[in-house]
Amino acid sequence: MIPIAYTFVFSFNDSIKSNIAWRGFTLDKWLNVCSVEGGAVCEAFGNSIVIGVAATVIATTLGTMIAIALVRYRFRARGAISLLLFLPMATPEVVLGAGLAAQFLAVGVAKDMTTIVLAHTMFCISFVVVTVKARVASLDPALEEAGRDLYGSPSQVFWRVTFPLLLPGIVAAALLSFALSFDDFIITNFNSGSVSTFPKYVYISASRGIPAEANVIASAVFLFALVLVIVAQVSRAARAKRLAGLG
Amino acid sequence: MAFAAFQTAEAVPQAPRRRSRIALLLLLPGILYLVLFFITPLVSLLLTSLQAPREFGDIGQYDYAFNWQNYVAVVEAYLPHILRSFGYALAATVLALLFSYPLAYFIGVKARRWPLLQGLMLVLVIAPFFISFLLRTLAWKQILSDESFIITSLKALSLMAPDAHFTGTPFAVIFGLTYNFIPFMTLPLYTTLERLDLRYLEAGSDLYANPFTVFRKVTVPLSMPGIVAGTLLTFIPAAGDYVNASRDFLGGPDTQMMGNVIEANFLVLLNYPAAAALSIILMAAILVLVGVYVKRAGTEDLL
Amino acid sequence: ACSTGGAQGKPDAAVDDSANDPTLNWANWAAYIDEDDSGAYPTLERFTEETGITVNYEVAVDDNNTYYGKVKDQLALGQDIGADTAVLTDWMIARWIRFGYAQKLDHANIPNLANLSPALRDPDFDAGREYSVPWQGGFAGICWNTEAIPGGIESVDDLWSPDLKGRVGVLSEMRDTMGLIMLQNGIDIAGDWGDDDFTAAIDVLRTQVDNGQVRNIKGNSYLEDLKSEDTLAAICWSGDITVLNAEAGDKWKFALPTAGGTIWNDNFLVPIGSPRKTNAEKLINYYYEPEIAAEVAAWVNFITPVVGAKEAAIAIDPELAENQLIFPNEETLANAHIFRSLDGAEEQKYQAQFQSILLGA
Amino acid sequence: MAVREFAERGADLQLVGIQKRFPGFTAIEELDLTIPAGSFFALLGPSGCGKTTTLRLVAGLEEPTNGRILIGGRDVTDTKAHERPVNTVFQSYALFPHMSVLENVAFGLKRRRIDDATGRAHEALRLVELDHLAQRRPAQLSGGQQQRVALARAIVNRPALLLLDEPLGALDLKLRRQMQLELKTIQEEVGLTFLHVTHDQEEAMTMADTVAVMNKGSIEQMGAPAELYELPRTVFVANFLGQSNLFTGEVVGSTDAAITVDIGGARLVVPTSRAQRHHGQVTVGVRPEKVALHQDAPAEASDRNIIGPGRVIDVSFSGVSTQYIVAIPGAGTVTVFAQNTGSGPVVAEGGEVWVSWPVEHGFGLDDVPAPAARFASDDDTNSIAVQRREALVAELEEG
Amino acid sequence: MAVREFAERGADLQLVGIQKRFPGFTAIEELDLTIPAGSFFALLGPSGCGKTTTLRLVAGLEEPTNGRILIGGRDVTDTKAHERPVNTVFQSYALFPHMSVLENVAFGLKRRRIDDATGRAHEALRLVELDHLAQRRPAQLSGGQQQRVALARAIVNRPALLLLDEPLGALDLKLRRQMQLELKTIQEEVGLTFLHVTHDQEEAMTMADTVAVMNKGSIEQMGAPAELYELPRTVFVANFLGQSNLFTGEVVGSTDAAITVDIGGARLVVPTSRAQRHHGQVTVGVRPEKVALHQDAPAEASDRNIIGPGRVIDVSFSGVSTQYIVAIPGAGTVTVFAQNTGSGPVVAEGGEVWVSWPVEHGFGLDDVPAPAARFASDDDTNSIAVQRREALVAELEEG
Ligand SMILES: Nc1ncnc2c1ncn2[C@@H]1O[C@H](COP(=O)(O)OP(=O)(O)OP(=O)(O)O)[C@@H](O)[C@H]1O
Ligand SMILES: Nc1ncnc2c1ncn2[C@@H]1O[C@H](COP(=O)(O)OP(=O)(O)OP(=O)(O)O)[C@@H](O)[C@H]1O
Ligand SMILES: [Mg+2]
Ligand SMILES: [Mg+2]
Repeated sequence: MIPIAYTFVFSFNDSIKSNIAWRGFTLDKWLNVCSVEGGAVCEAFGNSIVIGVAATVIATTLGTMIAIALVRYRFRARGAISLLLFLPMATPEVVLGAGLAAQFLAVGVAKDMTTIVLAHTMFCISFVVVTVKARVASLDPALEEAGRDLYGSPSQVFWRVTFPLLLPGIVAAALLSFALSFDDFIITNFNSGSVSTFPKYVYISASRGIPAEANVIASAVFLFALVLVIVAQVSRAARAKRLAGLG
Repeated sequence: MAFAAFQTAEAVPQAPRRRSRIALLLLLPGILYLVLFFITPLVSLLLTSLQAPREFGDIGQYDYAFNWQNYVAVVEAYLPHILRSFGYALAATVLALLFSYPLAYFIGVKARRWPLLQGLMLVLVIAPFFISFLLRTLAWKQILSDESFIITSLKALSLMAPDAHFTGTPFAVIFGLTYNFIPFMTLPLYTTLERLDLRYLEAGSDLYANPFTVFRKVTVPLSMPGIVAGTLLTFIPAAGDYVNASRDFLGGPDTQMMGNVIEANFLVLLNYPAAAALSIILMAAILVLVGVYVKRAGTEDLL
Repeated sequence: ACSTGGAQGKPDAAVDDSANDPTLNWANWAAYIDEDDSGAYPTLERFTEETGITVNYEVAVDDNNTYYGKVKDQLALGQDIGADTAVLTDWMIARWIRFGYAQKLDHANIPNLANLSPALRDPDFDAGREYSVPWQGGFAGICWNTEAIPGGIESVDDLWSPDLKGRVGVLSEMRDTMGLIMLQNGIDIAGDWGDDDFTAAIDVLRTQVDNGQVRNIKGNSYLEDLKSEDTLAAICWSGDITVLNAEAGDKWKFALPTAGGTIWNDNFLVPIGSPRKTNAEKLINYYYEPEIAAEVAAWVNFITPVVGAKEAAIAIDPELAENQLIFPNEETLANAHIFRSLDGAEEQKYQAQFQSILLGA
Repeated sequence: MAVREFAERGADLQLVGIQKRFPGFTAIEELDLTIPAGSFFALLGPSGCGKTTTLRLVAGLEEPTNGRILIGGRDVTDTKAHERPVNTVFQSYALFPHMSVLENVAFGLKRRRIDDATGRAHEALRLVELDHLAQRRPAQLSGGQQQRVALARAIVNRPALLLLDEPLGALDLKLRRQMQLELKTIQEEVGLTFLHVTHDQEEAMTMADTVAVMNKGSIEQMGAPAELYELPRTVFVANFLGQSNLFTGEVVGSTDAAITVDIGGARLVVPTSRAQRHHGQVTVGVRPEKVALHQDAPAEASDRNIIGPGRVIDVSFSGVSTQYIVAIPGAGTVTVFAQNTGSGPVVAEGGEVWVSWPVEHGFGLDDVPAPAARFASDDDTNSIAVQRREALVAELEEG
Repeated sequence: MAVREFAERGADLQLVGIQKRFPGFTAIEELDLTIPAGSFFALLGPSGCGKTTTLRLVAGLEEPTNGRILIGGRDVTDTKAHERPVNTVFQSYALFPHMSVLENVAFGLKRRRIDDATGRAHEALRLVELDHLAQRRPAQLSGGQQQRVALARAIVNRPALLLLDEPLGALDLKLRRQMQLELKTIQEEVGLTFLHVTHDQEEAMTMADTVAVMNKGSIEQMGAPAELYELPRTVFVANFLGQSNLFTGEVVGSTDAAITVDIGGARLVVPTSRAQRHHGQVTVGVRPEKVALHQDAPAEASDRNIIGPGRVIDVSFSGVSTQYIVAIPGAGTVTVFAQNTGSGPVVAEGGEVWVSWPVEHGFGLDDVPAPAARFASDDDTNSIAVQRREALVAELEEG
């Protein structure tokens, strides 16, 4: 918690270039986040969001498909596929980053946003599979059968029964993917070419002392997430209470 | 919520099905993707690790060969870093476990009666996820620098030698690793403990076990899946981490880990075969360790 | 595969399309150009006004090696790396030129090149400045916390004094740290020295690191250590200390050691895949106007290579013109030395030795 | 689509030579079965005997390895589940947890694009008296209420054939007995064909018009409940459908009307028409409630079988009746039920008694019982099923 | 440690003025109870009435809000669970899933450092005939086997008091009846005090020496099974412990020996000693098996209550007996059980009949029944508890 508070406090620092010494309180940085260095922070932040969303969408789709297949079907290559899914999680990020970077080179692909998205998708898939798999495993197949029994065609059964029931798992997986992608530095660093992302921006500017604007953005993201989660928790608890009282 | 991701729900028995074309269709895109973007890089990494320097070549120029001596060379040169990586990762994992277990136990078991408190505590645990870990680590560096309030107080209280310092020491690196991976440890622990059936604990005390024995004989074994998941999620990235140990963050010259060595070889020395060989060694070592660990913990079905 | 480095044949330069494309991507280091309070770059804005070329200024270089690591694969393929001009340090420039990663400049487009300081016109890695043009330069020397060390320090050897045990920082830039130590050892780093000379200096550094005299070896972030007082004295770059003093109270002083310091330059070059070479040349030409150069120098506090800038600077701030760290006089310059170019094999060899200290055992 | 129509009344169901093999296990060996339209048919059998499998075959959720399935005369063997005019009330209800009760009930109607799905769903909910909970989620209902929703969800589609897979299995005894009556009432109201699966013999007998007793994948005996109960043909049926006193011995005499069996010296007479086998070693039996206790030796009578004397070794009071267990040397133990028309037991533990029953209530079986263990043996169908499934799961996990 | 010893025989249990409040809910109002050493005592009551809470108080898993608990005369109210000479067979067995059957059974012995824990555990497993499965994990056992392991795990410690919380609840009827006999046999063999909790009245009656009927946190009636059954004192007991025919009316005459109640014109006589109230509006009743059917009006007799004529509206065959429901104008419906000593029902649906029963079998209750709904009402204790919990779970799952 302490570092978070520190980050938060220093987002109000009236610094000039670097942000290592406390020079007084100002709201300027919050009001003019995007102006420093021609908006580099905001651009990096925007890139991070775009990459996070793209990687999340692809990884969640592919991972969910694999998860369903793994739970619902039996096939000989199961063991191999499970291993293939475990490997990226067991591989240190440096290795993933370096390996993939070399691969892009060998194929002659220029590094840009696309390569970052491809890289992020790769390490997110495994996490998605693990998350969604648990949800699929706890889904009673009788529910899908009930759907079929009640005249639902296979696609209707999927979209009206299976998918809504898997949704909490899929959403959790997507959030996890996004968080992983958004905060990834090591793999990004190897595969980004000249594209800037928020962690990269922080790392690069770390050498000069991070501009207060980075703290502003980080704090804002943090506050936003915190408020979101707390609102969700409180309303959930309130609902639980209401229902308990009602019974 | 992100922490829901660590939840594993009670599985319902699934009827074994026939092999199916649908399964293939579902699997194919994802698996192809992984083969393309995970397996092939791995293979070329393997090939790179066997490259030999080009004759009369400039810096960073290598040719394909079967130069397995690369492995011998890097192990000779960097054995201390290899051992240090695993040592630090292990220490961080143990510390994170010691810190997280009581925390997760409190949130998952004790706080069950107060869902609001449980929710808020969970939020605090996952809060660090929302701030870039680079920023958090840098903040620690500032907070624990020699002239910082904490360190000067410690010195004033004679809890630290006057000429001792924190940043740049192994302790600082392990501290950083521990701090950064605590959420990864806490969340899986929380999800198993949250589902821990308290009736087993009651059965334990009914059968004459005192609270400590109940914990040792019942609670711990039953939360094993969480412990295994948490330690893996902590140990693996910690062993490969290079940010905490980096000289620009919490580390110093004698705390460099494998990640730093790989980075230096890859970016500064342009010694790609060495970097690749080290990567392969790191990965193989982790796989072996994880395999042995998971076997011994008896939780192969974790994945 | 991990790159085999430079390709067999050198890549071909991209076709210039500047005439149709009035834009320019400039990759530079952090805090390396004048900036106003609102975060805009005044000199760049004027350049755009004058030429109609929009400049996308990017803080993309955090470190010579890292930047090289990120773009080298594309360079080898002759692709556009997203920068039409990048600012890199001498020795890295040397590598790019050797590998054929830089485009030959058309001096006809840079008439102001005449303002280039004569001392910098003929470096051994780029005779006649065919490929590169200096942007800013600087000294590596020693600096100290004046509150903790009121007496100051004079030489690299003073850093090894027992009083400073555990509170000394050195740079992770090999040429600067090793250069200073070698100078202290009496070596002419610009001249013909060999393995033994280097190894002797390495041994000095190793001893000081091993016995805990040296607290840490860092890149730019050494400033934070100075500020947080983790280190009290260090091997430093000249311009940084001015910035630090401005930010965190006048507490630090920089000096060239008595045995001499190093001087280096960061240079513009045009990467091989850039289709906007002419635009880049216009930019270089613009920054070689003495008035413009003076404006930049006044902000970044590094040494400008532009002759006439000092005179222009007097008009802005007479005090500034007296600052030896920005407008050094002959005497100061005589005490600053350029680290000689290394070939590939040497680079690899010496870096390996240096890195082995950085990585510890 | 054929299923677009509402069934005016139930259709009949025919299973012809059905066989179902799972990898490594044959769940149904060979099954022939005809269920007349509009009837309430119960499939009764122990756990794991193949009841659910049979239902799933009919619903189209599983394909038979061999054989044909006809509903209302139409061959539906190759028809998909969602195209069959059949609905199921699942063993676990399988209510959609993410939909309200109303949405659950309207689901099938909406899939068939039937007008006024919501109106009809409300109507079905009124039938099961749950319309006031239409907006709740299934998780907010008690077990009995969920069961009624599942029923409404199936009935609202007016299927030609309604399959019920132990819909009452999860309820407690009291609620279960109550729901049995409700279900029977509803079936009579809507007139559909019900195929009801259960392992509770009392449930099968009180509810169904026809009961089929299934064992290890095939039907052992089928008929009206009273018929099955009064004249079981095999040891399995005799024991599964209520309790029986069984005696095994040699046939020592036989006339056109009856056979005589020697049981450790005592002679038991069974009408020939009620005996499946007429010579050699046979097992004969009688229901405990048909047996009378005598504290004095009763007079011999040609229309009663009498054995004794024996000793009462256990008396157990269960409210409505008292159960006596009598050990008779040579014949084993005999269980006697006596309704408590008075208060307290007629005979105390340890008393000497004779037992007798009318010849017309005895029956002769087709097979002889296997020796029994003190506890349920570990290879009863139930535990076999559990073990087999778990072995399978373990095996598949490994691979 | 006191618990280090093996109980030679059971100890008695005394609950004195026990009260238990949960936040916002009083589970037990005021409970006094004495269970004699060595007895088999059943606590019978509907779901949610506080049975489990009572057991948990005795086991020390919950602390009473008020009152004292004495085991064998020693006050254990403030003693920790693991220090009480009590063991529990849990409602859900609570077998440790990570230990083998043997380790489960030896767990308690090892905690008390008793010599030869393994040997004794094997012995206990032999007692429940599961020694051959000692190395399996609980998940690899069937429900009945798990139940036996749970029993062995408790019994092996020879506790002074063994608590059983619906140990048979999860078994199917057949296995359940069998296990009841086994449990009873084992209790007799080991001679410990058993406190058995159940909501199955038949189970309570067949197994226990003494039954206490619990309702909404307090004990309504307690006594030997036959005593409770023959002479229930409240509507709740009359209905919960078996079925009853109840009639409510005014007392119109009373003598020392009997009271007379007017039921829609018919006069019912109940012995004074068997009636809880002797004037005003009272409810009197009789058990269905005590009632006789008559197809012709029976002759008046001073020792029989006769009502009729009425019409048979339902005949349902359940094997052992047939249940007739007779609607009698003015008196409501009367249920009659007739044991099937012959074949087929005596009277067909729609027949006109009279019913009668001996005066000595009637009983008069302390309270009057509340009107009933067609389906189980949605607010019985069971469904409330279920709904509350499930609603909560669902809510929490969603987020
Ligand atoms: N998909 C399958 N693969 C292999 N065996 C199966 C499969 N489905 C069912 N079985 C086996 O077929 C047998 C019959 O199963 P079924 O579910 O029909 O029993 P049931 O009579 O419905 O039992 P219960 O009363 O327990 O529901 C069991 O032994 C079961 O283990
Ligand atoms: N921890 C608790 N907090 C609040 N209420 C509780 C708690 N435990 C039990 N109750 C309530 O106390 C009442 C009695 O519960 P108890 O578990 O003793 O019932 P029971 O008779 O064992 O029922 P069942 O037959 O369902 O097991 C129930 O209404 C229950 O909801
Ligand atoms: Mg079934
Ligand atoms: Mg209970």
